[in-house]
Amino acid sequence: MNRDNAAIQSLSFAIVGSGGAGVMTAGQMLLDAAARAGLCGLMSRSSGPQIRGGEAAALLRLASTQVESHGDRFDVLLAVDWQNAHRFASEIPIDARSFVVGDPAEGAVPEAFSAAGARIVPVPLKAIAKKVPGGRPNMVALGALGALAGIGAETLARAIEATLQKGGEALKSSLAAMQAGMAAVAEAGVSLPRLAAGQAAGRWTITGNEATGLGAVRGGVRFVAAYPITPATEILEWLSSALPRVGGTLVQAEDELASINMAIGASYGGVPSLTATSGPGLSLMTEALGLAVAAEIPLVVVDVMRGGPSTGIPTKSEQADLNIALYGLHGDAPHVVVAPNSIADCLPATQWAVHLAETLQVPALVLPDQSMGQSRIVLERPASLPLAGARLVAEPETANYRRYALTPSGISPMARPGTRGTAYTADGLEHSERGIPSSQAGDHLAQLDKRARKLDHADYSRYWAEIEGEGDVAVVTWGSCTAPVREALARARAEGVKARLVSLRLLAPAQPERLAAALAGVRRILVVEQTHSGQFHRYLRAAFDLPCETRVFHRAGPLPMRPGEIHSKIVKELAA
Amino acid sequence: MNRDNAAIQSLSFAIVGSGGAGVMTAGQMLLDAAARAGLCGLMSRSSGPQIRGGEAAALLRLASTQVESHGDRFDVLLAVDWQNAHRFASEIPIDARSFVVGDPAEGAVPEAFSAAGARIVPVPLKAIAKKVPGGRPNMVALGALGALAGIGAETLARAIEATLQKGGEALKSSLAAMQAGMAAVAEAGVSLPRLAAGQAAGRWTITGNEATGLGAVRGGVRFVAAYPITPATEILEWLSSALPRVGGTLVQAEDELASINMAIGASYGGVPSLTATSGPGLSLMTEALGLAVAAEIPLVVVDVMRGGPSTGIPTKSEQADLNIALYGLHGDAPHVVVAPNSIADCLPATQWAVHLAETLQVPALVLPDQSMGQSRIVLERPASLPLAGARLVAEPETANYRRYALTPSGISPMARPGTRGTAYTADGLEHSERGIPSSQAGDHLAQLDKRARKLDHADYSRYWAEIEGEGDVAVVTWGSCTAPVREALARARAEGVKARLVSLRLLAPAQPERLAAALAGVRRILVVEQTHSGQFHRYLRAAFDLPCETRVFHRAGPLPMRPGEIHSKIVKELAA
Amino acid sequence: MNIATAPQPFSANDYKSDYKPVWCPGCGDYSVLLAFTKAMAQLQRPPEEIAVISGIGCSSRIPAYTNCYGFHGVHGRALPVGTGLKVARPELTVIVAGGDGDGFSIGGNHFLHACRRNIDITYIVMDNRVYGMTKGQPSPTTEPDWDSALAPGGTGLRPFHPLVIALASGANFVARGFSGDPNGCADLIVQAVRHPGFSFVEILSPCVTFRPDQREWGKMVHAAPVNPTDDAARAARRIMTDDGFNTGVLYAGNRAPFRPQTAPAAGLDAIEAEFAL
Amino acid sequence: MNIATAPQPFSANDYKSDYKPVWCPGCGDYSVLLAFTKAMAQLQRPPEEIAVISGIGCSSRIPAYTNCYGFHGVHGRALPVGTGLKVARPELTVIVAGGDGDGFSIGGNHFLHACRRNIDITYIVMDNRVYGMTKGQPSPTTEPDWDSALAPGGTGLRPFHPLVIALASGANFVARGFSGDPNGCADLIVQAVRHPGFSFVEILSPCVTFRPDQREWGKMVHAAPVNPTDDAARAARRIMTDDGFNTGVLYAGNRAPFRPQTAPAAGLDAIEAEFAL
Ligand SMILES: Cc1ncc(C[n+]2csc(CCOP(=O)(O)OP(=O)(O)O)c2C)c(N)n1
Ligand SMILES: Cc1ncc(C[n+]2csc(CCOP(=O)(O)OP(=O)(O)O)c2C)c(N)n1
Ligand code: SF4
Ligand code: SF4
Ligand SMILES: [Mg+2]
Ligand SMILES: [Mg+2]
Repeated sequence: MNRDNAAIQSLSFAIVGSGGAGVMTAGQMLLDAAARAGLCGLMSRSSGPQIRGGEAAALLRLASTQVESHGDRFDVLLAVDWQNAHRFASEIPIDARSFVVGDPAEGAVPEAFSAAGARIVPVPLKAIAKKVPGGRPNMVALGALGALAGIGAETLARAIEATLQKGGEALKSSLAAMQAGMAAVAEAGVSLPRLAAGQAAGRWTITGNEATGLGAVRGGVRFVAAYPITPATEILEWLSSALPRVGGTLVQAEDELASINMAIGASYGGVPSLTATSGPGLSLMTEALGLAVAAEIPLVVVDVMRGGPSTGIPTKSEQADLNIALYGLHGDAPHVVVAPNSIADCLPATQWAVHLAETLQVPALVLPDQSMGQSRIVLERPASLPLAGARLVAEPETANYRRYALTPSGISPMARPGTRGTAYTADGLEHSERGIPSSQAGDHLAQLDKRARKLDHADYSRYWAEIEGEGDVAVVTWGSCTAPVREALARARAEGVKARLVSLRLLAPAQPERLAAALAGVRRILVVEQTHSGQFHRYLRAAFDLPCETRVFHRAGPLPMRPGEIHSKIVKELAA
Repeated sequence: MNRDNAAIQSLSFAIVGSGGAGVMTAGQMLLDAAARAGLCGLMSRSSGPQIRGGEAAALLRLASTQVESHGDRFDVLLAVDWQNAHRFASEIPIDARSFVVGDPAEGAVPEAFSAAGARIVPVPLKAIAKKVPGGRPNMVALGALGALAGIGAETLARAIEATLQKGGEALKSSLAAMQAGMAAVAEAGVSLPRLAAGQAAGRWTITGNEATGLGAVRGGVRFVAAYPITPATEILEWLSSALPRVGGTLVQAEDELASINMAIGASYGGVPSLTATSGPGLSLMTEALGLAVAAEIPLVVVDVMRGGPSTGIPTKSEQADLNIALYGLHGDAPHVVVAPNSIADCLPATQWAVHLAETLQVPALVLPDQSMGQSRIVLERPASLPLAGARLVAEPETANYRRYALTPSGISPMARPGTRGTAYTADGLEHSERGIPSSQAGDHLAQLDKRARKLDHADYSRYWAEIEGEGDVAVVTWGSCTAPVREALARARAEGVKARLVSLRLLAPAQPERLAAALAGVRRILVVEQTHSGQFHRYLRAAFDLPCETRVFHRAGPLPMRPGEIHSKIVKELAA
Repeated sequence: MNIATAPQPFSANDYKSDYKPVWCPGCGDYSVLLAFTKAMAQLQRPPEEIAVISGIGCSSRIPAYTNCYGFHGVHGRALPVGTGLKVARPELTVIVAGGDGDGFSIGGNHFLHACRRNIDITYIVMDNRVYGMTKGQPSPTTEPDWDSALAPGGTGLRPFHPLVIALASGANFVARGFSGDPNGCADLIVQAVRHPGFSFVEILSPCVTFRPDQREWGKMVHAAPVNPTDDAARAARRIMTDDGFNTGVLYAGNRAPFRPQTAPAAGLDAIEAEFAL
Repeated sequence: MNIATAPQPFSANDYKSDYKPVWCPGCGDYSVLLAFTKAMAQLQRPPEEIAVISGIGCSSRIPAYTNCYGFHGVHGRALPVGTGLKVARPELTVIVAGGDGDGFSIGGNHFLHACRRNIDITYIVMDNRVYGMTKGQPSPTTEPDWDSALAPGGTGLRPFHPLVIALASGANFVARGFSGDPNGCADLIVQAVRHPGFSFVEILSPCVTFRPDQREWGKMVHAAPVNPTDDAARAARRIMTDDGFNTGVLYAGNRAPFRPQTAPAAGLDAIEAEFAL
């Protein structure tokens, strides 16, 4: 899961337009074409409050190597029209070096964008499209952007064909419109630096949510129960097709209380199980999470974080479910919390979570966020990982079988229903080793110790964090902040700052010795996170011994963390 | 809410017996009689796993002044019979100075108790009872214990009469049996030191759960919706009779999701509202708690903590719901958490919580625990408090009414449905000042700031903590640990240790400056709490700057914290 | 023609706010909003004495589009919020509104118990047999063979019968409307609000985006061929066997609405005196 | 007389564990446990191929008193646990058991949806019309005038009709038994387990501690005067109008049980290939 951390050479494109203008289709095709041309890239989506028919923006970043987050600025903003486009102004920073491609027929560039002083490139998208029978402005836009990105017409054509597989008139006119768009850019005489291309062969395009689903399946999950919720639904939708093909099942439950309890039932039955949700759904699952802790049921719960509190901002990202994930259970309920540190990492992080849940007979939470889950990237085919978490299963006819036996590791053999001679009752009440309810202080302490011990003894060495770089200062971060932090650090290093990066993948159980080792010799750290209240920083204070000189950069969502803002903090707080 | 902290002169009695033996009745009557005799005291209950008919123990401590927790040992253990009494051994520590009163007809004193070397006082309870027509051994026991406690026959008789109000044969035989019990003790020639008695007049007996209910009513709560759960049910049962008499209502809901949302609805309607539950129910309420944060609905949620995790140990105490109370909400959701520091404090702490919830338009959690809620104490009539939290209500016809206006205090006038010209929609989605859903970064930040600001600006000065004593070391604690800590400190002071006590009543929002001031000049602290994982300590680390020398004494329930174990820690950790 | 009637201070428009709905063009919920405002104008209840309570979903956005007091809570919990409000403030007219997912999937338990409790509120469900807000998953009322990404080929599950469940659990008034007939819906809502106890109005309200097939509903709905009954068992049997497109009032019962407990008024002192020795 | 039948390796006792129940002396649940073990002996399913799943309540303590695999989960969620288990392990016999509070109050939504989903499991509710475990509060099936500390003078609410709701939401088999007749209950459980799809057995099981009045139940129950029907509407109508003490199989339907989706088997590689460019 290590990645190189050189500064990223990239080009960023934003396509905006009102509902039905087809900006998402154009964006998808552009990313696909770029991938076929041997580039890497990333596309995320933004839209207005309307369910359908409102303004939308496709946000792309293309690069020579794998790219996991947006940069500070956009090279090109293309508007199919300007209706309500100003609402995206804070999401699409442009500057004097940017191009704003707009259709003069759609009116002037709105103040929110023109103020940046970018070079305005008028392209009569509509008029050009009209000249092609059945042509649509978004395909003209695709051609224009493809040309700016240095992608050949043939590659663009293949991307269009891949989408419009039915062929026919629609395909024909799209191809023609695209070509007209390319021509228009050539005519306008604008160009951008070329990105070095690599080998497309063997690469994938995948969203974070799909990667999470695949990580689950690779990890062995064969039962999923869930209730739809933004921005986790795509995990479920992908799994609903994938699972039956590998002998698994997905059940749509009546609510989150049912979905997590169904997953618990299936896992009790011996089948690795998962549910996925977002903050409001996770809230409804904490009682059953506690049950899984007490009854020692392996279980994976994915929480794709969105803006909070309450229903909050369902379509935007934030890291503020950290508290509930770490501490949201009543009683002393040790469990595992894992967070992917990039879109691509959704796969291995989820697979690892399955491995830990199965091995430790514990619920494991996985915390991607909306910015990961709903973004699509281009990447090399993810390698297989040696993570085949297997439960310790009780042998048939085990004499005097004790489900919750006090073993040195804290892990006790778990009988699979159907097995002779090991019948037992799993219980969420405190219990004896046999599982019989007990309110005796001795049993309580023994089981509390056991449940804590099994997490303490596990081997997290390989994946607990990503640690990069050298120096006596460090940035400590997690989740989707990692990519912009990495980029900010690369810039800072280029400027001579020697700094480390520590991005925690394992949030719970805390690994204070490991962090201390990773920070050995570090005199000052900068904590970076996307919350309003500084949840991660508080957690670090609670569970780790931090250097006296600890600085914090935290801010709320929904705007993505930019490398530039982090870079300035690094310069200010760490380079001093 | 200040109390004196002199060392406590007390006598402790345990009455055990199997189901139907009437030990609880005897215990209640003994406490009542002691109160009438001008003593203070405390009684808690313990019973086996059976729903009914299992072994039971009434645990009493009588004292000259208000007493809030048990001591280290029992002076007297009286067994009506010994069936399964050994299960209480860890709850009833006795020693060589103790008396064990048992009926020789019920067999020998079990090893679990006889090992202590206590003086065994055989009293043929059954045989004595048999001599009284209709007499029962538990009434003989009452007489015996009354005699040992130095309570006069008349006072005991009044206590019996108060319970058996119907009079008749039952009363007569009970009185006779009680007198026979007194005589038996006189005969046995055992006695205990006398406790100085005060004035019974004006005193109350009340359980923690009743005190919580009364605190709510005094604070103005007039709507309660709830779902039964041990050990919170008595709050509801008390309120169900009390509320209608003051014009309020209690609704039994179908589940906790309903109960908290009903309370939210009533509070939205302008009526101060509350729900009460325990850990499993609180788990189900966190989504709605977040709604109350986001929509700014005043609300009080009482969580009477029991052993966890999951269903855990419903009838026993632990402080391990601190994490979920502080951090259990998704997103950044600032709210109030208040904890009573004694049984008596359940009243003012709950009233204060109502005050804060109403004033700040925020949900306030109150965290008593089973050991407070289900224990009964004798105390002076609780004084009235100047806590009449009132909502800031919007004026009719407010021009351009903005429900979530960005005021300097963070508190915005809340319109009462029915008022002209201020109709608005309360929303759990992020919103503009008007309450219209918004996913704009600016609105999000403004509202996050506002919701945090109103908690920061509030005045908590008077009640945030109890601070007692002088010295350069301190014990920092909370909740039901406070009373045994206070007692332990009194002993330590008597031994020359100069130490402070800081017991936090306000857990959230954290008051780091106040704690820093309270600990000014303190070089070392001992944190005391009843959790397995040290939740309170971790929280203190996260939110406060603690002295470098911080020691921790934490252990799981269900056994109550004893002054003696805390005293040894104080001696070891602070006196060094 | 209206010469003889008293002046009506409130018009339908007085119940409408000026926020632009986020709904898709053509969504059935626009007509439900219209029907609601018309109904309120018929009732002539001042807007501020009405509270509209909802959960989460496209349909649940309705409160802010009215000029009444509104509460847009969390998914599935609108009925408890409405219940608490009505019990605490019985003088208000409380309308709870939302979608089929909100009401019958995650909110199913509250639906059962609200019907049983029979508090005097009106519950309007905009049934589009789909989760609109989350972009097209099957709801409890979805047909078993409706294909979607989450349930490829269909769920295979028998649709949930909201009206039958309402009757079985004790709702006091049960009606079905179609959003394509806002006047008809307005009339149902008026009757529902006037009827004491828990009134349930299911409005078939097409989701043009994820269920374009529902554009056909206009052709399928028809007035129920029989008069409303006050026999719940008979009403249930009728609904269980009809084609699902009968509209009108289907049941109007006589159960007494919930009354919160009362007790002789007493000062706090009298209550506290009980703690004295 | 049994000469012709095959040897029966399992006796009722083989399904009983040796843990002593925490139930009060005289509690109806002892007889339900007995009925359960008798039924399993009739079915001759090996104990380890049976899973007994429950929530929280006195009645929900039953799993550990059997020799089967058991799961004692959280309050109200037994049906989802049983559903997940059955879908994941269809070869097991899954019995979900619990109380009226667990099943109809906090668990009401799962009850609705389990009936609708019609998975092949059996759900036994020990209905004592009270919350026993929490010491005597009204449950949804409690009579409106039953006095208790939480609802002095009674709730005033119409009792919940579990059998009617089961029928209205699609349960495939509906029966009522009385714990005082363990053989009769055993027979109902046998039929319920054998019947495909979701089978619901309500067993009137007195709480002698908090509802001593239920000792009278023995005099009130009687066999249903008519044969079971496969017409849900008719069965519902009968139950809505009977005296609540009819016992026996009241409905046996023909709905096909839930089948999880299937798809042609494919290696993980085939699935992953779809991500390739
Ligand atoms: C606890 C929780 N779970 C899931 C969601 C996601 N969610 C939002 S609306 C919705 C379904 C809406 O369907 P419906 O109630 O039928 O309303 P419609 O959009 O069709 O009008 C879901 C599942 C949520 N907001 N909260
Ligand atoms: C979430 C939650 N809420 C409340 C409780 C408390 N509780 C335990 S059992 C029970 C009711 C039991 O009633 P029922 O299901 O009828 O079972 P019975 O004891 O009568 O057999 C309640 C309310 C709980 N354990 N968990
Ligand atoms: S998605 Fe469907 S229900 Fe939602 S607004 Fe659009 S048409 Fe209406
Ligand atoms: S309280 Fe009632 S239901 Fe519970 S064990 Fe006792 S008799 Fe049975
Ligand atoms: Mg819908
Ligand atoms: Mg019951």
